[in-house]
Amino acid sequence: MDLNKRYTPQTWPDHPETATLEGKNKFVGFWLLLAAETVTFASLFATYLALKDKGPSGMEFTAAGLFELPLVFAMTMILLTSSLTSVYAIYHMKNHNFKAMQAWLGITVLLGLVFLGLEIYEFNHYVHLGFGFTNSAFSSAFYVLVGTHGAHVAFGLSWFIALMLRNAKRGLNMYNAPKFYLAALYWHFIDVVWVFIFTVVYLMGVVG
Amino acid sequence: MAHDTHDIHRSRAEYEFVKRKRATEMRGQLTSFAMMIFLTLIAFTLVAAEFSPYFIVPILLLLAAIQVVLQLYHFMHMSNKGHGMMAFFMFSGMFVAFLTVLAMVTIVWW
Amino acid sequence: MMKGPKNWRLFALMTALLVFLSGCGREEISTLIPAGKVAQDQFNLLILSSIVMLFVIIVVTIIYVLAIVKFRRSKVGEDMIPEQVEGSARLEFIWTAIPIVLLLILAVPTVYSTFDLADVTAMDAQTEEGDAENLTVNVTGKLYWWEFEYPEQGIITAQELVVPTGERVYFNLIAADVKHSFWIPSVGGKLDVNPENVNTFYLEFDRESAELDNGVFYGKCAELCGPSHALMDFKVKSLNREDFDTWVAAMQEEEPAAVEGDLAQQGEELFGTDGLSCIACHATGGVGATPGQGPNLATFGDRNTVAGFMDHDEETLKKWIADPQQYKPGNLMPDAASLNNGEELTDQELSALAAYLMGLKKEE
Amino acid sequence: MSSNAQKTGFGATIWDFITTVDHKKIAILYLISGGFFFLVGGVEAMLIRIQLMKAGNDFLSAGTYNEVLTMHGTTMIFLAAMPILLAFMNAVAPLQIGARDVAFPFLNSLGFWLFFFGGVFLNLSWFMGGAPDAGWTNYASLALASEGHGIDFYSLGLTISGFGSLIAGINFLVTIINMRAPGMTYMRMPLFTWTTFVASALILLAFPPLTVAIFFMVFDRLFGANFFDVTMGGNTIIWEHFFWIFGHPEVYILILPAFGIFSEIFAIFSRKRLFGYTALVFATILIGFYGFMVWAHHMFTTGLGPTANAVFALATMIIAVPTGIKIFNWLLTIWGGSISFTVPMIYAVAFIPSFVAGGVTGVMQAIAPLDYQLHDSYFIVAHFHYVIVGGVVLALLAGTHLYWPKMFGTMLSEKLGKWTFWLFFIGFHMTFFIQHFLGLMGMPRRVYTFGADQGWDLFNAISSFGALFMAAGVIILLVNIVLTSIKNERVGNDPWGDGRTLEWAIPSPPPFYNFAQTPLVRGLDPYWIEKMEGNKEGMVYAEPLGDIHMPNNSFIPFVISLGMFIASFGALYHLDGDKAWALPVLIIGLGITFGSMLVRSLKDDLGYYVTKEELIADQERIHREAQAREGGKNGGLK
Ligand code: HEA
Ligand code: HEA
Ligand code: HEC
Ligand code: CUA
Ligand SMILES: [Cu+2]
Repeated sequence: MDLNKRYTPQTWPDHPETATLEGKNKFVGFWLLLAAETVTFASLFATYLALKDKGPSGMEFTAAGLFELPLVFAMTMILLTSSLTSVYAIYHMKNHNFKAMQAWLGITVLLGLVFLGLEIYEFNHYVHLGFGFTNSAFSSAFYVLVGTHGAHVAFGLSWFIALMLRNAKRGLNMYNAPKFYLAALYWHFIDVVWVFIFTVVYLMGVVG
Repeated sequence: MAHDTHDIHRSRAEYEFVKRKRATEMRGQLTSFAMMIFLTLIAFTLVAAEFSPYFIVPILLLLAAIQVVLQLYHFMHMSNKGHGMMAFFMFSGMFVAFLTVLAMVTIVWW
Repeated sequence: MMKGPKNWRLFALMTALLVFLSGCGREEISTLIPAGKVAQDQFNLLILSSIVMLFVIIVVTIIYVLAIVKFRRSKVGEDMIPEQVEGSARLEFIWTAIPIVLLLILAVPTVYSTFDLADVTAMDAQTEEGDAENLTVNVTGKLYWWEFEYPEQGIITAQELVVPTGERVYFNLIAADVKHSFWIPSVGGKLDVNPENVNTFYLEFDRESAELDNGVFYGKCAELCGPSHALMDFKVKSLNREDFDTWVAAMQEEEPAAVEGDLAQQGEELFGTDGLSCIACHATGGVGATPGQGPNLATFGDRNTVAGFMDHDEETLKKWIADPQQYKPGNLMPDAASLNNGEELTDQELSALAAYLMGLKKEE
Repeated sequence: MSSNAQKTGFGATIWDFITTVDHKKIAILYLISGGFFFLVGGVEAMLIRIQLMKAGNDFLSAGTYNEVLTMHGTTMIFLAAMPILLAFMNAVAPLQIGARDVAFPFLNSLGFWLFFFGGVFLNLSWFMGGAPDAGWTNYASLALASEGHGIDFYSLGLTISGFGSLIAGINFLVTIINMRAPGMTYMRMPLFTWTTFVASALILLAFPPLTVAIFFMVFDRLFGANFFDVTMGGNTIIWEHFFWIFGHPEVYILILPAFGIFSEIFAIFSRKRLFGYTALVFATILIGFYGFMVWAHHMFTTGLGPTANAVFALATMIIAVPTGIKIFNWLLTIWGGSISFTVPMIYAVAFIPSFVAGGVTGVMQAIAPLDYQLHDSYFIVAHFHYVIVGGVVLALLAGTHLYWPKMFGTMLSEKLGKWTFWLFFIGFHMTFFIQHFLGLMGMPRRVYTFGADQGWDLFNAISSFGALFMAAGVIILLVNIVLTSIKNERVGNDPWGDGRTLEWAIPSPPPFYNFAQTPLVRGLDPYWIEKMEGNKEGMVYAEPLGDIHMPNNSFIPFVISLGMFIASFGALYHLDGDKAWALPVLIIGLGITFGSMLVRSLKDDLGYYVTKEELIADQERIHREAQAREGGKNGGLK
């Protein structure tokens, strides 16, 4: 495969992400990884559900008393929107419009950063309330579940940023198109996980 | 072997056609997005309205499930051709995930 | 599954004899010599499944031996190219169907027994006077010893479980530290002793342990729980109901029997708060005692073992008191020296303690 | 710019193996390190048997015994059996589907080095304050109570090597999905490839729960979390569930590739197509599928309640059906064949009764009420050694003999091989058969000693005696390996004479690009088909001779793994509080790992081409060597 080969929108294939064998391999492998991630997060959710509101006798914090919905609502909207913006980025990738793709990715990264900031703020807030990681089985399960998601967000952002910087001068080619595509897939997956987090942890937590 | 791609050259018309097709697709994505936002709103409203948990929880889970389907099939293109194996593994993963969650909510405390 | 006690007792006797002749373990501990309904049910399942499995093995062996005898290359010829058969739908069907049938044969008693052995609904049943109808024992697994509390009778003992024969005895199991598992092989299968939740089941004891060679059934901890897991044994005395009631009555006596002999009295002193404060961990009365850090020693003189597994004699006892870690690594009893401000106990002091402890009896 | 420039010398060879991304060399790495760990685990097994040789033995202390026992189980399962199977998968599966390489050569190397460093880390615990001592199952309450750092070595070591396994699993899945040669449809794949595929799928879905549970363990022990701390609301049963949600599929991860190896052997040495190929494939898939629904049969006595126990009991029994289908199809494969009793075939033939015996005791344990008696007794030990040693280890030994010529180009001695077999086989039954009865006689497992008054002396003595035979067998195998390597008689493509699948159509060992031209597959057992049609080449080609694209070697996988290895020490000692160096070590280690990952992703690595001219030259060399061999002596069996 030739890195220097230049493409125009007319010569750019329909599915650049799977046009080469390397791309196809990455693509399938990445989906498999997502299947494994599904099980990983399911394990975390399962543990969280088993340990929800469990703690030493006289424990102060339970889900119903702790979570505040407005913040979570804002975070949800932001992450959902970032999912859409990454779809736009891939749309432009397929049209071989590098500039537009970079722009939409930039927006996605910004939204992701805001999300991450809010999450850090939230954790910080809870810790100040006295709901620390080591307080109870419930707190450990909560921080590890939501924190793992947060770590995924952070990783996804670094991935986007690395790709954007590395390829800023190169434009799109067969070598990096699969990478952009997969990073976007990853971002959607993170969004899927968040859907369950806001449903199972926050909404169902508040409901009791 | 298959390491190199076949070069394609599209005529202007073909190109315009593909591009239009993508644009339509993109509008579909926007609709999905709107639906997701809408579902999320319903979910939060339900909880804010403080209905009975027995009523809310199943609905919340249903809404989440719909969102997941939208993400997987529209944003992640799992319905496209060539995704059969991937879909199979995703569903296997979800199956294991389901069993795990089921076990933890039913037979851990007794 | 076998109904009617008479019927299966005979069966049990027969099988026990049979097995005994073929040398399948000691009657105190072997699951092959069941001494109670639960173990008997399980033994019957063992026999049933063994027959099924034997059948499977025989079928496989026949085909297998025929094949490797008939079709060796030296017999069929060096250059023979066998027909490349693809398969046979009919055969596939047969060897799918027959195992399914065999499994169904196993499945029915499995499900029945699973529910039967877990049936503890009668546990809290009460007589008209409001007494419990059945005996319940609360078992606590602790790092390398067992505590048995009889809530209804208000007594506590350790290391040696005493139970009546011929009736269901219900057990509540919980661990005080790490997970253990409660197992009396010849009386019935085990149940785990978890730290977070009480597990409940029942056993029936159909033989008086006095009939056994060593006078007790052997109980085991069956879950790895640390270095001395292998030594976390307990003993079971099954008495007929009358003897059991006598034992309970003796345990319920408030006054401990008077300590006899000078040596023993010196021992009592050492044992108490003015001496080495053994009493801080070990209660010496059967009633009113609360679950302790160490085993309740009220019946120590009646026991068959020291610490659950060692010979029950004064020499061993002295050695144990002087240095428990040497015999049961990792157990939670401090050695005597550390209770005595770092000084080793004299042989005389040890003998005194031993004499005192050996005198603690509730049986005659 | 081909990298097959012949550098020689010891240092160069080491460097080559450290940086290699060639699946055949990685296979050798797996074989050597897995073999080494098998010896370590075997020595631990011998220590166990020596200690239990007689009542009240004091050869090992109580604490040491628990360490030996834990490390024996952990080493054998994670560091010996799985890696040796991965060795054969690497060596053979890509060849069987006519691929030039695996899908991710770089990740393949990374997977190996992660496994390797994880294994080394785990075993270093012996020298750094004590090995893990809570059993290979590492149940939470005991693990949390365990003093010292043994359990932390277990957690971190298995995390690292677990990532390695996950990577290997994904790699094989993608290879098999994407890289099959033209004509190699799913239903023409050799059974070993199929079992590799299903086992990899099990790895993909079973390792995450283990990793998650181990992380909980690490958080609890090192960072004050409360997942398993009962006084803080935690629950130790969660660990049990996760361990077995992983653990049960894990035993099928071991046995399925073993089934695959035996399937190949039965077909080859009966000169017959596998009977009921389709049924065998579907049975494999079914076993994999059911494997996820039965884990609680390890927890019948945990107290989950009768409903859960009954459901899991029935689900477990069902697995006997697809397994039976396999057994009977194998029997019908040799039926009507022309059986040649080579060493691999002897193992395969011995495997059937051994494994069936182990399988049926499994079904007995599935009878929940009966399992209340059997659980945690020596009956269980007997069961799983029957399926593992009688199934997996026999397959490993068989595979070693079968694929040795393909991997190294020279045959192991058949004579010594038979010695190994008989010693091992007799020893195996002597050791483990009697343990069924020990279990029924009330002997719990994991006991470091037993009293003379329990009636278990004689049987334990017999069991220990049998283990000596196994050791003798293994030692003869080692002798065999040394002798053959010294003699080094080269063999041709198809040393067994009856090869059926594509790997036997190319030279032994294959050239680094595997297939000069991608083969065209015309049916099941493609090499057999071509042979039968008198095709001297053994293959038809799907493409003309042309340049071949190859991946570059890379040092980065080694460095990434090394970084995690270093970081683990930091994490482990960080919370001792008195070790100021721990935190820097943790940071440096992670720095090395992430730094090298970054280098990998920023530096383009596009591989290189073997040109058509180089290929032609290499093919000619291979041809000349074959001629020379033919002139001298015919390699192989006949
Ligand atoms: C390679 C590894 C391997 C394999 C293949 C198996 C196969 C099976 N295992 Fe085993 N098992 C282990 C490794 C394995 N196991 C290990 C390591 C443990 C202990 C872990 C620990 O606690 O440390 C264990 C423990 C274990 C237990 C838990 C016991 C306990 O701790 O209380 C149970 C219970 O159901 C069980 C059942 C089975 C069954 C039903 C099968 C079935 O798959 C077997 C199926 C095969 C056959 C049945 C034979 C062939 C079939 C026929 C010829 C058809 C006709 C047959 C019939 C109709 C019966 N196993
Ligand atoms: C792949 C898995 C595997 C394999 C192959 C084996 C192989 C063997 N195992 Fe093991 N075993 C387990 C997995 C395995 N085991 C597991 C998971 C447990 C449970 C652990 C737990 O409870 O947590 C267990 C537990 C276990 C026990 C129970 C201990 C207890 O509960 O207290 C015993 C006891 O007999 C035992 C014995 C043996 C023996 C004799 C072999 C033999 O087959 C070994 C044969 C190999 C050799 C004999 C190698 C000889 C090597 C040499 C002689 C060295 C020469 C050296 C040089 C030249 C350097 N094993
Ligand atoms: C810190 C608490 C503690 C103190 C103090 C203590 N013990 Fe113990 N003792 C234990 C524990 C715990 C065991 C159970 C050990 C085991 O079996 O694992 C035990 C066991 C015993 C046993 C065996 C019990 C049996 O049922 O077989 C005897 C006898 C005994 N102790 C005597 C003494 C004497 C005498 C002293 C004083 C010199 C003493 N103990 C001081 C905790 C203590
Ligand atoms: Cu308690 Cu083992
Ligand atoms: Cu299992």
